[in-house]
Amino acid sequence: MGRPVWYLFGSTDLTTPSILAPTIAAFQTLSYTARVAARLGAKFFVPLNQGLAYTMASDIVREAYLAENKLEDFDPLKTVMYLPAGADRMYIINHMWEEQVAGAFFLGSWYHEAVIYTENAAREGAVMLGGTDTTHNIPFLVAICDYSVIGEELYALGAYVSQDVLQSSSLAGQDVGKYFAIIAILTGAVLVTAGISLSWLFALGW
Amino acid sequence: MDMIWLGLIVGSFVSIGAYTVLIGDNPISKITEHLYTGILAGYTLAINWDFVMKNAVGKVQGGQFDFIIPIILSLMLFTRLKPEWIWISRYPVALTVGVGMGLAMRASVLSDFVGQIQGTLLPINNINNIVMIIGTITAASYFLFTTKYSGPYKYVNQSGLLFLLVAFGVTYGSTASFRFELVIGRLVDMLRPDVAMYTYGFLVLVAIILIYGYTTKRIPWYKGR
Amino acid sequence: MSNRLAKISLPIWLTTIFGILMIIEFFFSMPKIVTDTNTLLRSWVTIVSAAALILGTLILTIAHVKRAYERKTGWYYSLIYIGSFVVAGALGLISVRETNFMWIFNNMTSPIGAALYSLTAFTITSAAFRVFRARNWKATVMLVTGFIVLMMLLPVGAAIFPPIVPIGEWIRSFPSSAGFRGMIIGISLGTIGLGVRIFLGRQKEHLGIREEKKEAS
Amino acid sequence: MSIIKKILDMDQRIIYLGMFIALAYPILSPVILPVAIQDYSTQAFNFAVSIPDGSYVLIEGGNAAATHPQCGPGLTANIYHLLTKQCKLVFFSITAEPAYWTQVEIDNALAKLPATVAAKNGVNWVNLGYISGGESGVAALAADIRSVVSKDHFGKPINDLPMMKDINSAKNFAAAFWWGGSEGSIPYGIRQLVGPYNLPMSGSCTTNEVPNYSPYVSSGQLKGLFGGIRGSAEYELLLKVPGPALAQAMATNIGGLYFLGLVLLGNILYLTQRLRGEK
Repeated sequence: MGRPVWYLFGSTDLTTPSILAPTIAAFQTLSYTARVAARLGAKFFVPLNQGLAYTMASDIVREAYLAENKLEDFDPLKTVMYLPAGADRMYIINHMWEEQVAGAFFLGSWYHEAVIYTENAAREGAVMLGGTDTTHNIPFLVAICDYSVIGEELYALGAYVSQDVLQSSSLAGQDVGKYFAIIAILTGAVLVTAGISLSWLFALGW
Repeated sequence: MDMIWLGLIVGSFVSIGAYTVLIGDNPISKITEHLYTGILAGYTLAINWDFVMKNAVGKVQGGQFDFIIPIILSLMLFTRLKPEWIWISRYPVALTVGVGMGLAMRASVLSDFVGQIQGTLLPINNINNIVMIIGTITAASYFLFTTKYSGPYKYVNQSGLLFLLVAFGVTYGSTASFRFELVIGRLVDMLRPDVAMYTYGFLVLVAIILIYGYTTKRIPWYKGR
Repeated sequence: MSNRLAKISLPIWLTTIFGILMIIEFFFSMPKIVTDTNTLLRSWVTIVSAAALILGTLILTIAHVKRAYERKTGWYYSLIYIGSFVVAGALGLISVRETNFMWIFNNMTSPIGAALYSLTAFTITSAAFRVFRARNWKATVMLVTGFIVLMMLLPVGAAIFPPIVPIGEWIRSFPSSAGFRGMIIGISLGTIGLGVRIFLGRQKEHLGIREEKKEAS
Repeated sequence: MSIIKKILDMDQRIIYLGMFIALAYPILSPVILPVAIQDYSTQAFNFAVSIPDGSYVLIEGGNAAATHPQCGPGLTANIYHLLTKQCKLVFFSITAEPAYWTQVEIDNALAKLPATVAAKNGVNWVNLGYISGGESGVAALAADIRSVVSKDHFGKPINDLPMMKDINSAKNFAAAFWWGGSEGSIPYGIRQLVGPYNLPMSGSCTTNEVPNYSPYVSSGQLKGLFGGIRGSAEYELLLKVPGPALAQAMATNIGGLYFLGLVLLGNILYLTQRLRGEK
């Protein structure tokens, strides 16, 4: 008992759209997780390595604690913490040992840190949930974590835990997109095999 | 010349300090951690201060008065130091998320969605193209949320997973190779003939501390797990 | 309700407006004023994010000063932090191109950064030893492809078993490429879905807004 | 506890020590084996050859301290190659640290160049330095260089540089090279340069990212790709200018074999354990 739960984001550079999207998706899950952690009185810790992401996460966790009337458990300097990008690696490894992390979430845009953190958390016997949409490090999250979400599932996770009907129904919309992609590929491949060039379709100037 | 030589020695010392996190929680890695965090925080502060001065304040001084707005937005971020005012900092966040999300959406429509479909429109005349088409389709359908996991979809789903796992295996292998290159890049600097003596000396020191800690069990941070 | 307007509605509306401005510029030809506004907005984002990093370092420093002042466990480490922060920050604020500043950067931060970065080589090996086992067909697929690709990339692989290079390149170019392609298509749809949810104001956690809706279970 | 279980639950530190030795030893006594050149490197090299002499080339330098030892030699070779073709180069970096290393790599290439080749700062090459804003920064740079930077890496106003007189957007360039290091930033170039401006682009990244970008290479959005130290070594071999990459590429051998050996050992022991019916 008393061992903490960590929520890690990986890379959180919000000026980069391809990193921003998974980070925002992970924020929605953070909101839910922080609330559960506050309700159960678990020690919760969120280190981040980018200023704007830090301000967002700090708001989210604070609001979650407020919603559960546990604001006294929220330490503005400790629960959510900014660490300069790069230095967070040493901090996290050292403190995973020291605090014997019991549970860890690895959601967001993950780069090389994924394997360091997951392996260290595994050594502490932590239960891990990992998920990212970066293709570079998803293998480690899949192989090492107890539970993993792959690619698009990361975006669905946030909508799913929100229990908002409209948000969940947007997932069905995404499925329509996938059916469209599959049909487009199949018809396109058949047409190309038949010798019909489709390059005009993609030369619309965009 | 002396500064370069000193730099190499300091560089290899702090590198070994960083490598000691592999051993576990220990004072050398703690010291390196705080040193590194401090320097990096100072560096981040300085470089971003320079950036804001050059690109916002400098431009306002140069007569581009619309750059007053980002300065105000930046100052709005600092209101969060007082809990009642936190909502003010939502405005800069709204700007960032709006712009970023818009860029992400438009980019993913074109280069990810359309571009990848376009790349898969291959003539079905050899095994490579067939593998490509089937793999792309099944891997995409692995992520269908609304389809029940039964009937023929079960096989589609499993073969999609197969392709994804192959991709993961390839990434695993190439990442492993890349990591070795990284260590080698670092070791090449640390084991240069002119600084190697110091590196070895420091390594021996770390080793002695570790062996002492292990044999006497006197150092509490050395926990076998 | 002006309170609600300023605190909740307006930020959401602004997010939507900025987002849509970025999107329409891309798909339709827009008057110059729109493209100019967008260029301006993008440069504002870079300034705001730089300012946010300044804020972050200040808050981190406050935390360390507090820890040192209250003599909490490990306070002496905080002194190291404060010392190095002051030295690096002061040198950098004088000039980011100052030689001493660059010396610290090139000879201390860069090596530590590189060393930390390369820690993955060690953890990847122990992780591979621990989890890379043929437990079921899924793990076996990953294991075998990983093995082949690593053999291909090592110069020694071609010396031991020359056909490994074409085999590895084929796996890398076709099945693996196809798997990632499917995943990228999914991710792009996920991004679009997320954007739609944000622009409709349904997903607003990132603004730190909590609505008193029904009890989340 | 059986001996097999003991080995399978081996302390990670022993593995780490073995890895350290396996990687350090070949640096001290290198063994050079022949290198088979990969397709992607040949494509990228041919693309570099096909750039018309004297045209403008945009180069993103993304090698940080960690990736400089592996991708740096390749970028150096690339700069050397393009300058000998009288191309005019514009460098920029989208993260702060690589701005420094890009300059190091430029200097390395300048030092190697024969004296007959013109390589003057401001005339033959310009380093714009660090561009903030990540992908948005790249988009802004591609649209209007002067809206993003007013001074180059050395603090000189870019309007004073003779080479920058005619160029202000991605339209002015004939080709781009994206030396992304491990930033994972090659897609930014594809989305913001190749997509909107049809700028042909080739690049380099670390070995681990090659599979992620292989879809882009096969779809033609990337003209070629140099992967990691092996890619750098191959560029040096193709260009026939010796550099430091080859010896380092060889040093990965023992580490890799150690890794593969461990994986094999783990699997053999695991399967014996399973056959014996132990948990």
